[in-house]
Amino acid sequence: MRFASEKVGDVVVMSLEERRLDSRTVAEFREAAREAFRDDCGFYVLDLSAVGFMDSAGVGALVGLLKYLGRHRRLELCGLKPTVRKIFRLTRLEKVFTIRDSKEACIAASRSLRSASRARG
Amino acid sequence: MRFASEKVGDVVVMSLEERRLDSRTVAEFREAAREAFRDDCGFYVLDLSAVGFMDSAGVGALVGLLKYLGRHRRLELCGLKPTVRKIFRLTRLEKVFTIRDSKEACIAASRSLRSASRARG
Amino acid sequence: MSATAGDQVRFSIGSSFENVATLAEEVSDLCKNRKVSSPDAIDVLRLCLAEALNNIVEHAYEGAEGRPIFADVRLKSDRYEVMLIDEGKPMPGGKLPDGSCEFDSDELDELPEGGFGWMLIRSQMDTVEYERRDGCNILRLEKTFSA
Amino acid sequence: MSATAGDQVRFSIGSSFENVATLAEEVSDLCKNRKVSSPDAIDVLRLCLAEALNNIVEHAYEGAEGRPIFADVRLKSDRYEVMLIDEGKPMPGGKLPDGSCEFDSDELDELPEGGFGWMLIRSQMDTVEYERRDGCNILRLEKTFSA
Ligand SMILES: Nc1ncnc2c1ncn2[C@@H]1O[C@H](COP(=O)(O)OP(=O)(O)O)[C@@H](O)[C@H]1O
Ligand SMILES: Nc1ncnc2c1ncn2[C@@H]1O[C@H](COP(=O)(O)OP(=O)(O)O)[C@@H](O)[C@H]1O
Repeated sequence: MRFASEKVGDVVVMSLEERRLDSRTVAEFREAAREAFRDDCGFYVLDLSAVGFMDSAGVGALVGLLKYLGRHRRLELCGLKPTVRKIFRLTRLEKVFTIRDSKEACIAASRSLRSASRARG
Repeated sequence: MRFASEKVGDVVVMSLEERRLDSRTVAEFREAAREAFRDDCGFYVLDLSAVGFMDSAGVGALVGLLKYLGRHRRLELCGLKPTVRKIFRLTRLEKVFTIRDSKEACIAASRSLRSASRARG
Repeated sequence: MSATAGDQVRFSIGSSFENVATLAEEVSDLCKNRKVSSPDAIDVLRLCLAEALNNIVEHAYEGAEGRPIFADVRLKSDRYEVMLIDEGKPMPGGKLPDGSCEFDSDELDELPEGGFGWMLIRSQMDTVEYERRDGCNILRLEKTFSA
Repeated sequence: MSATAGDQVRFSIGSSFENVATLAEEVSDLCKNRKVSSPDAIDVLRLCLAEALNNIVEHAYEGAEGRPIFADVRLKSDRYEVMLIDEGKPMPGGKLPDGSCEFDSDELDELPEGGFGWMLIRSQMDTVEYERRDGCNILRLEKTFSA
């Protein structure tokens, strides 16, 4: 599973570089995501803009990742192509995930989240 | 049948702008070629660089064109892709046609032919 | 391709996850060649076939490779119909899973990680019919659409 | 796609020049999906199928549309085999034209404008077999190649 990962401030961004996230690639994806997100930073972004085909196994693996990261680490998705976006709608998982247009939008969200919690703290 | 035609000196060049010269398009091709070559100049070039698929009907139509132009008008072919070139080899029609790499090569040939005949005349 | 009564393509493959993924792509390519008019409808068919075929390999054949799967495909510019036939285990209870998948989106630990396949098929196809006949599972998917 | 005994695709179409041209493209696409290793061999198959199928429409069915044509395709990475079946008129003399096409390249007026089809098929396929059975023409084309 090819991917790029970068750290922008306190955010880890994983960008998949595969065209398929499906039953044949989910096992590899699971491993790759744990590798990319091993840095304990609390805010993770998964950029899916390369993914043109996702199936129920793919969306299932994303639920698995969300559960793996748990309540105290945040996962946001971005770059979903319309066919991929549609799967979230049809499975009603769009209520479970935070989905934004771009990784820049996710990074901006992480900043306002942090300043909000700082203001509170 | 889409094509471009231009006159370079005394040479008429017809460049096919279709990907197929086959049983489905030969009737149109026959008409288009007579249209493009109606100018009575004596030296005609057919540029096939757009053609990716040719079948026996296509090569048959080229023989037809050669016969239509007759002994006193010259036809040269250029820009043949390898798969198209191969058909001329397999049918042994490469001995019947003059085939050059580019239309520039055909135009250069027309010039030396003309100066040769002028020298003779 | 103009549609005549006989226009049909039958794919015969041996079960494996790789073969069924290839088959879903092949049917999509066939849609393009036959001028199925809606790119969205082609995407839908690719996904639904991938889901249904994966279920055949995983559940009907329990992962066994090389067992027969047939896909009969009929395409028109505004409609497709696919029958998938296998000789594996029948559907539980002899009928299609209902494809509902209820969950509480606030209960992270309870979220399902599977079971979305039938939901995706049912929500996108016009017709999904299952029949067990002569030891075979026959699944029929059909959809009409506009360009 | 790994090859199992059952790996086959059967196309059923109604005769027409347009349908057979589409079919030749579809088989080429299938070759790519099934990882037929040689692009040259795919080009050869596309051309030979176009030739053989055009002959069926033109000669076996004398241009009639909507008559049945079947193409059974088996692909491996280094080999393909296609059977074309139609219910039209038999080959003249009950056997394949020999595909020779003699001409004197200096005799412009005598040059043939047709008859190159069988020459292209025979010179590029390893096996070309014809059989008349149960009122059907069965033509088998086969070729093995390296990547
Ligand atoms: N061809 C089949 N034969 C038997 N059972 C099947 C078949 N296809 C699906 N099933 C059943 O359907 C369910 C799988 O549905 P699906 O929504 O695709 O979820 P999953 O992600 O578990 O594959 C399983 O409960 C399985 O028992
Ligand atoms: N399926 C068929 N049924 C009957 N005759 C056929 C069939 N296919 C080819 N033929 C014969 O083959 C010859 C056509 O060969 P071909 O080399 O393709 O030339 P053409 O350019 O005339 O189609 C004709 O003489 C025709 O009688």
